[in-house]
Amino acid sequence: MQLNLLFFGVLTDVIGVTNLEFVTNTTNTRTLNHNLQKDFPALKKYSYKIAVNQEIITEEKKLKDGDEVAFLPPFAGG
Amino acid sequence: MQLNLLFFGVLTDVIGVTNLEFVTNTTNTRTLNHNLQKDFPALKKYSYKIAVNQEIITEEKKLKDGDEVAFLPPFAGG
Amino acid sequence: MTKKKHSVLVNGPITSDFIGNSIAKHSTKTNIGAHAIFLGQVRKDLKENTAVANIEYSAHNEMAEKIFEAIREQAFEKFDMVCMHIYHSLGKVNVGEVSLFVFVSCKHRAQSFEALEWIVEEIKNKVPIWKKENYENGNYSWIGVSEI
Amino acid sequence: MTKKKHSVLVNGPITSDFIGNSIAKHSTKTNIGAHAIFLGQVRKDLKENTAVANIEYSAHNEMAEKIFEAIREQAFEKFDMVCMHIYHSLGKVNVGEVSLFVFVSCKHRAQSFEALEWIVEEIKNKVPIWKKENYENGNYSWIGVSEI
Repeated sequence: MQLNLLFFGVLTDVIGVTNLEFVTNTTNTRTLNHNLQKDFPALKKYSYKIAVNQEIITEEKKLKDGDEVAFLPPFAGG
Repeated sequence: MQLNLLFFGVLTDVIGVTNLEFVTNTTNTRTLNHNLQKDFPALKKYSYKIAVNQEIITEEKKLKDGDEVAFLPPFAGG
Repeated sequence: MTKKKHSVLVNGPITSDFIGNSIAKHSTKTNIGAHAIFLGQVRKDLKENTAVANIEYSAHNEMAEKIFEAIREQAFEKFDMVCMHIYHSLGKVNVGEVSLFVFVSCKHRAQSFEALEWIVEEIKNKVPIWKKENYENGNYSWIGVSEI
Repeated sequence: MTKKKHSVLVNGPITSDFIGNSIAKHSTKTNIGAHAIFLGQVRKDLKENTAVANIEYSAHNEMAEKIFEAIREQAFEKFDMVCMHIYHSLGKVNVGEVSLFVFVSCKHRAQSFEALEWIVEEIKNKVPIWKKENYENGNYSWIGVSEI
């Protein structure tokens, strides 16, 4: 299945892009995050939240084809 | 001696003027206020503070020639 | 910290152009991070068979300016402000127009909120200003006055 | 109670003309007695050997607009407001320019202070917006980020 990964703030520097069409067998956020941290070890240095389809998740969440998964460092608006 | 009496807000309606050059033998604010209330009985219907030379007084105060005595109804700025 | 003095009392309403210009002037003060602004606008309150047309402000001008200055001094003692300005109308201000403009500028936002509210309350409580509500039917009444 | 929706996120700085015009538009709302306004201005903070030149704002736009709308709805539930508006910059905003404009209008002042502070804190805490400080020497840093 394909996920639409979005990276913001400092994470765009870490990943090198803001947007990643990601083809994967991973079906939950925990594994997705784990795999990304393997591919991009620098990710581990930062704290961030994950939003699936624009809802911030607080626990592991199942993923389905076409989901948007956003990686959100601490907010700094204003 | 002569006092410069100033009336504000609703008191300008009661006295009919905003400014009164007042020649008197009265030497303190209590008597002055009392005499004014005799001349203008409607004054008694309103609450107001008295300021002598732009300082609000909380007790009776002696008056001297040339003093400014202001009659101040409740403030309503803003 | 800027403490430039100006006359607080101004004739007639405070225009949105004036407010916009005041804001614009602060772009050179690059140590400011937060502005908090209060505007008092004249409400068209309804009365029996009529409505407010305008408010006519009067003051003991000299005494009012002294007290505005005292509020200013105290505000700078109490709060960590970069600068602050107060403007208050005298004379007629129509419904929908602004009669009070309080403008507080600080490095950080927390102080700006605290200072703004404190200053507005001080103005309401301590400055010898009076307002006469003029109604559309030609009547008027003095605000804040209750007969004893 | 007016709840007209507009896009909160705007490109570039929020100008004093825009703010002045927003204020002017409220003169027809004659049930308003008190406006409280917050403006966030970009500070020229000093860093080792350099200083902030501008802040570059980015957001998860769609998610941010939804959260701004939720803050708006909650604010109308919590506070007795006549109307309220929020504008937040995206992209570069230079030092001295305004990047956040929160405009609360109420019948009475007490609610306007409370609502203003609540809304600003909600924006700071809940909206997915990020800022990158660009320095005069060409370096930059992301604000609010601490390495674990």
